[in-house]
Amino acid sequence: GASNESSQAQEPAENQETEAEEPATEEEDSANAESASSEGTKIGFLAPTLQTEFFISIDDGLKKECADRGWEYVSVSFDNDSAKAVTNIENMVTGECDIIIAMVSDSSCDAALAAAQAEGVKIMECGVQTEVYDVCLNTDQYAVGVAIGDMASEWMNNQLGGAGKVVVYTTFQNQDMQNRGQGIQDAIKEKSPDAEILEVVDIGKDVVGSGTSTTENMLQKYPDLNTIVCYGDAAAVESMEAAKAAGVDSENFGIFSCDGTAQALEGIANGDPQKGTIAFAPLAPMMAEYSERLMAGETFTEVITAETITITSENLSEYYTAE
Amino acid sequence: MHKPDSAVFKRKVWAASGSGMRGNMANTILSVREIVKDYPGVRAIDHLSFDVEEGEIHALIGENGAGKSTLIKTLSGAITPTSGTIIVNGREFSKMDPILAKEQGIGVIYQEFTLVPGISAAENVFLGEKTSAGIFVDIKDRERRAKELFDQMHVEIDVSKPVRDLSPACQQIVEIAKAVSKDVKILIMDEPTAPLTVSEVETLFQIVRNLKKRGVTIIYISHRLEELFELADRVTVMRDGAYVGTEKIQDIDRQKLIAMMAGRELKETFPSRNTDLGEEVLRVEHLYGNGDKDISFTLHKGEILGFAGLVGAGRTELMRVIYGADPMESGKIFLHGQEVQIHSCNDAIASGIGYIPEDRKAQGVFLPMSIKWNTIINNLKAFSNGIFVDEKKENETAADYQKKFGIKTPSLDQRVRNLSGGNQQKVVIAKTLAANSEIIIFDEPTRGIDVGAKQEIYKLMNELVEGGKSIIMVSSDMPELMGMSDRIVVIYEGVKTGEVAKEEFNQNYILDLASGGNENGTDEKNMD
Amino acid sequence: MEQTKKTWIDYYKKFGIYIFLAAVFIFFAAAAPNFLSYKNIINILRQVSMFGIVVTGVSAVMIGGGMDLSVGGQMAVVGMILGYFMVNMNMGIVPAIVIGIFIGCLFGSLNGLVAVKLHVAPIIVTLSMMLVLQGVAYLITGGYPITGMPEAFTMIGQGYIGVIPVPVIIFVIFIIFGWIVMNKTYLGRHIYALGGNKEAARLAGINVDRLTVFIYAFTGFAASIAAIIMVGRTNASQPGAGSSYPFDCMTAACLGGISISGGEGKISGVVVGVIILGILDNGLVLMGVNSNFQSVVKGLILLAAVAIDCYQVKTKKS
Amino acid sequence: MEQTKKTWIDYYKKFGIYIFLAAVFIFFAAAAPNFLSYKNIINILRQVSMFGIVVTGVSAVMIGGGMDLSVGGQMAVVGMILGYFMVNMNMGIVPAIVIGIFIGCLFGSLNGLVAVKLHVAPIIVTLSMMLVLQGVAYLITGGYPITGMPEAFTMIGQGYIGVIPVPVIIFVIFIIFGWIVMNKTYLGRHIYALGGNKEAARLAGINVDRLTVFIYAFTGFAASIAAIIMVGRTNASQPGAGSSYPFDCMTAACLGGISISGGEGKISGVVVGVIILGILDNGLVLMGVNSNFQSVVKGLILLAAVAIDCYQVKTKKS
Ligand SMILES: Nc1ncnc2c1ncn2[C@@H]1O[C@H](COP(=O)(O)OP(=O)(O)OP(=O)(O)O)[C@@H](O)[C@H]1O
Ligand SMILES: Nc1ncnc2c1ncn2[C@@H]1O[C@H](COP(=O)(O)OP(=O)(O)OP(=O)(O)O)[C@@H](O)[C@H]1O
Ligand SMILES: [Mg+2]
Ligand SMILES: [Mg+2]
Repeated sequence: GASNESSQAQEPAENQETEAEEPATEEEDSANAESASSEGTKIGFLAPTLQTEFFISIDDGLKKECADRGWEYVSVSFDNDSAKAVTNIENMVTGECDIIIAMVSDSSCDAALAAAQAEGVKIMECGVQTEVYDVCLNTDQYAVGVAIGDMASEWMNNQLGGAGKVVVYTTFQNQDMQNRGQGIQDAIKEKSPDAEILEVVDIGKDVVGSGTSTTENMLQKYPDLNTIVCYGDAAAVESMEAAKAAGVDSENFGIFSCDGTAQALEGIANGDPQKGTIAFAPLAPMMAEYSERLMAGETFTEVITAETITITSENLSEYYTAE
Repeated sequence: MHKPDSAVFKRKVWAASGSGMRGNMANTILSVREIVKDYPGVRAIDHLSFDVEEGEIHALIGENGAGKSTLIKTLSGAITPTSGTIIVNGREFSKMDPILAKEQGIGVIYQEFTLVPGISAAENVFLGEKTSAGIFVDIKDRERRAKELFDQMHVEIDVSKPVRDLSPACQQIVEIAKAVSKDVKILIMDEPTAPLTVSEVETLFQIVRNLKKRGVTIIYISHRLEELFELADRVTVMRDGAYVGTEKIQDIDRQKLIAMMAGRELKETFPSRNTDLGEEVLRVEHLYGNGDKDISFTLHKGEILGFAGLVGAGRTELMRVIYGADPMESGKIFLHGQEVQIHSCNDAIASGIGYIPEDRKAQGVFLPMSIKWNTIINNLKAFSNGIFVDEKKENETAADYQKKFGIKTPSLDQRVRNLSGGNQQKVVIAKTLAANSEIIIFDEPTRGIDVGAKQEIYKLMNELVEGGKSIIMVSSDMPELMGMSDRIVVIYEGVKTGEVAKEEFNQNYILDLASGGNENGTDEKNMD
Repeated sequence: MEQTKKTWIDYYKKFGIYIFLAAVFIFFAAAAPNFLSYKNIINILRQVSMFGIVVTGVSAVMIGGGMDLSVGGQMAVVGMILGYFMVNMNMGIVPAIVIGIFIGCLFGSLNGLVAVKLHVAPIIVTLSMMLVLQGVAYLITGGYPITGMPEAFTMIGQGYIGVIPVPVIIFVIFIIFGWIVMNKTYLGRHIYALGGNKEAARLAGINVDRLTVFIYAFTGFAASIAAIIMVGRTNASQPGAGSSYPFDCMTAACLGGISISGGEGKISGVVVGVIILGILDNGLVLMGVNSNFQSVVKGLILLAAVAIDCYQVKTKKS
Repeated sequence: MEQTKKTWIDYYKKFGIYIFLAAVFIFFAAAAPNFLSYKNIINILRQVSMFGIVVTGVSAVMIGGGMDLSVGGQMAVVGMILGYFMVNMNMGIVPAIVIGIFIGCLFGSLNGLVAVKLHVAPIIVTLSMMLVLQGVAYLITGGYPITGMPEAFTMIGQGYIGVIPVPVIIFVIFIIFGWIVMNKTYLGRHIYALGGNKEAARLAGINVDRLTVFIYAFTGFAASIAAIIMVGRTNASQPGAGSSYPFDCMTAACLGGISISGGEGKISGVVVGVIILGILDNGLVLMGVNSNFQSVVKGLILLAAVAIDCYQVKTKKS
């Protein structure tokens, strides 16, 4: 089993070597030349969950990218359970994946990833940087938080003359989100020193509806609340609906978050309390690109950082068109 | 108005059946044809056919496991027969279901309780009935009507109390009320008197006779043969799932019936024993607890001490305290003159006390387990080397008891759930005896057991006391209690009202004590 | 049979859960800022309505001796279907709602039918159903939420009639209906009988199979009503909705005195149980308590409430 | 008494779950690439070990007539404590493990004690416990995972003895032990007795309270062993671990023929149930099946297996 797998894993790499110079973006049309090289390549995508829009869109994007390249593709959710992540890495190795794109949350899968590497599988870590990877596409969650905070601060300074009454939503269920929440708080303190952070709320598990009830409760607790800064769009759009239902002044009420989901963009477009969100550069094409480069034998020492885009009503039209 | 002995029972019999013979009863209301019921590994009913005539009281008897309950369950639609037909009022059915049976006017009192424990007695009585028009229930009306029914039966039951809080006897009365409250044409009663004592039995008989007068046909199952002679017009005997014969009650006597049931001659007596009462083994002093007040008595080596009382007197409660199943509030228990502390059943077992509980389903057997598993569970230590169970010894012991009691089963691996009621009871007894205790408490040991097996149990009790053991016997079967006991302690509402020595045994006297002594001798329950 | 005099335990038995409610209420009124405002009370009621409707449905099943772990999945699928019809297919609000309710009842009946026909324990049937429906909810749109419901539809979740939020009105109608059915009608008494002793109910001529299917269908109905409110309230259909409901519903029902083994419990108790949980959720947030600590508090409260409730039952029996 | 001949149903009753296992195995051997390799089989065994140990514990409780929904929380807390002691406090491996196991047993006993002393239904006790422990697991480090266990410790989760992974060896020892206890010893018989009829067990002189506490403690023991493997395998303590375990364990136990009402079921069946789930997880991934679709498949398989199992019971009973 083992020798077989590693030779298979090497094979495409050798083929790629001969044409390593070719830019990685042209392979779609030059199917003839490419098919020999990347045929049989198999990508395994390991996501913490395949039940939120963010990860689903990566999954869908990757599926398409792989299909375009004639690659095999498999995706698995480990349901935020490290033991399951380890299990699925093992299963992907058995399933003869050449590259595992692991969106794991911490170093808990290192041993399994190292074992996979030993079998000749290339590891692309994404969203986290641990000790085991061939290429790492990281997003600095703290920096994302800062970007959200900056965006909110700017709005508060312009719209409210800096007199923001802010509640920050974070969740302690996940280390990344905790870092993001910290970034939000630090940025607001720095950029909008007059704004008051009334409370940092841990909204708990990512349960549908928790954004709604938390916002309703916060509006009760702080009648002068005018800004909600949230770690993600899922809870933010629920907050937006709750705020609307409570009859807040949409003009002077701001909700800021991250992910760039359709509903958030729609809210910004409609003049709802949602005033801004942070979108990520589409990850799937980037992952596909780096997979190709990995298969070509390229090695990466630097961490590749994914871009983030701040979307507010000013630049909304570039990213959103109403139906 | 209690019958002191079976002679009086018999005299009454003739009178009762005489009056029952009014008109010609040639009209067949119910017949079964070639009914077969198979269970995995067992044929419970084997090509059975018989007829019931309109307006008669038709007794159905047979040994434990003969298939009586199974047969009536096919009639009520509780189960589906493997093959055969049921003819009710001239209509043929290949199977029944409870709703269909109800439409045909069939009502049943099952051997096992079919009450809903969490709801009130009144609602249980009218379970599944529409007592008022529309979609709304009039609960007050139900309670009033239930109360009327109980009043007619001369029993006092709180109709709004959940039935789980009632004693087994009261629950049985609720069952009876449930069946008679309906306008049934055929009423089937499967051992209705098993949990009852004399006075309720009398009430029940009254009800049955009244129903008969109203033209209701009754199928009556009982192991208490004397009841048949008092009530029944005809009797059908079953054996091993098959039909043996039907006789008019006048044409047959007890001995012949037993022979038909057992397939052989069987002597029915309370076998005599010769034991000398030895030293005192158990003494209870001023025991309070579990509703019992200030009870004292002694038990000697080689003695059978009977406990008499009406339903709800608190005998079972007393036994449970002695056995450590319920807490004692105050009082002392001495074994061989030494005071012992019994805080749990395990303490009791360790002190050499064994207990055969009255409610076999709830307290006696482990239904999902096999017969042999059940047999040794009370004394596993003796069947193991400290850790592992000795399965060879388990098999031998279980086989022993099966032979001794004639437990009817295809194999010792059979789950107890699949045994007939009486056979389950035998397993309970086997299980307690296998624990080899010095003092054994038998609480209603023969409830639901056929005559043959009863003889076995009596014989066994004698063997036990002859072997130096001592027995406490709680029984609501007065002849049995008087036949077996050396002494009888009488309990009335948690208080000991008397102790009767063998020489003074007299049913009337004991019943008097059981209803609160001489002063209160004419309790309302005893009028009529 | 002599009546022993009533002890405080008997009073507790009767009023226990209300005493508990009062205690919790007083505690937060004193400790949580803004708790006692009129608006916050309305707020709490609005927050519990959706959940309360589902719990009422689950309680009916539990009283009937069953269990429904699949309500969350039912809500998710019904929610997705609502969104799909109204947004992706531009269907009118009324037909979409009718279809949604129909499908909810269908899922419920399916639970009942499988339990009845295959003779499988309800907890397993509905556990399987939950797994299946959770998968199905994601398969409808491939996992993407559906947003942008018609304005009029969101009114169901967000609107008011007078000063009372629409969900609260639906909730109140629902529990009054549930209370009358369970306490006053034959149907309700039959459900209690079914839960208390199924065989006895069957032998008493109650069509237990049909009744079972009916109760599960009713739970499906409750789940679909809740799904409508949920979608209206968040203006979005989300496939992950209701994933915490199996336990949450069980918690609320048990808190409200519904027995796990069936045949016992009252709708009024359930409502109180739901409100207690709602007050906890609201009050602890107002007090700024960490959400993990909230979980600890809820666990202890559930245990305490049920322990006191069981204490008397035990005292009575032994 | 005459014996009617055995039908295929009787054979199914005896071998049903094995037939099911064989069918699933053959299906994936044919349909899933690389499924049938020696390494993959070892792989599957390693993957199920941790879960299998917990399910064995839960099954013991279920056979004894109880239920344990708190195993996931127990695992999370024990895992966090292990990490805290070894990493944050630099404690040695052996004392940390001993303390971890001790704490697992403690949680279990606490479940048992509360159930026994407060007379609360086990499902509610352990549900409360789950809520509490899930909260506590997050409170230990404020929600951050702990990583960087000592090398030797990770061996427990990742190492091999010969060609067999250490977790598999622990699992096998555990089930052999469990099987012997449940089938051959009188302790095992007492557990079946307790689950079969608690009152009769008490009257048979079994100290049912002590036994109950013991069984729950055993489940806690199983959970702590699983926690050790989990932490070793992932080299990390995570507060969210085991959150799906309450249902997963119930699924596996029911699949393996454990009855919800207690007193019935075999350890051997449970092992097969666990392995079937492991094969599904592995085979469906190898086949590249969408994870939401996997949920649907699992739901249907559970239902089918239990339905066939119940079919005979029904035939027997009616
Ligand atoms: N569910 C079942 N599965 C297997 N065998 C059964 C089942 N029910 C009854 N039997 C068997 O059918 C036979 C007849 O049982 P039944 O209960 O009808 O006897 P019975 O005449 O009523 O006895 P008893 O006087 O003890 O009540 C018994 O041998 C019993 O073991
Ligand atoms: N579970 C219970 N809850 C409340 N009261 C009970 C319960 N069980 C029995 N009782 C009451 O306790 C008293 C004695 O009960 P029980 O009928 O068992 O006594 P007994 O002398 O053993 O009678 P039996 O002749 O039925 O064996 C009765 O008043 C009865 O109503
Ligand atoms: Mg019978
Ligand atoms: Mg008694």
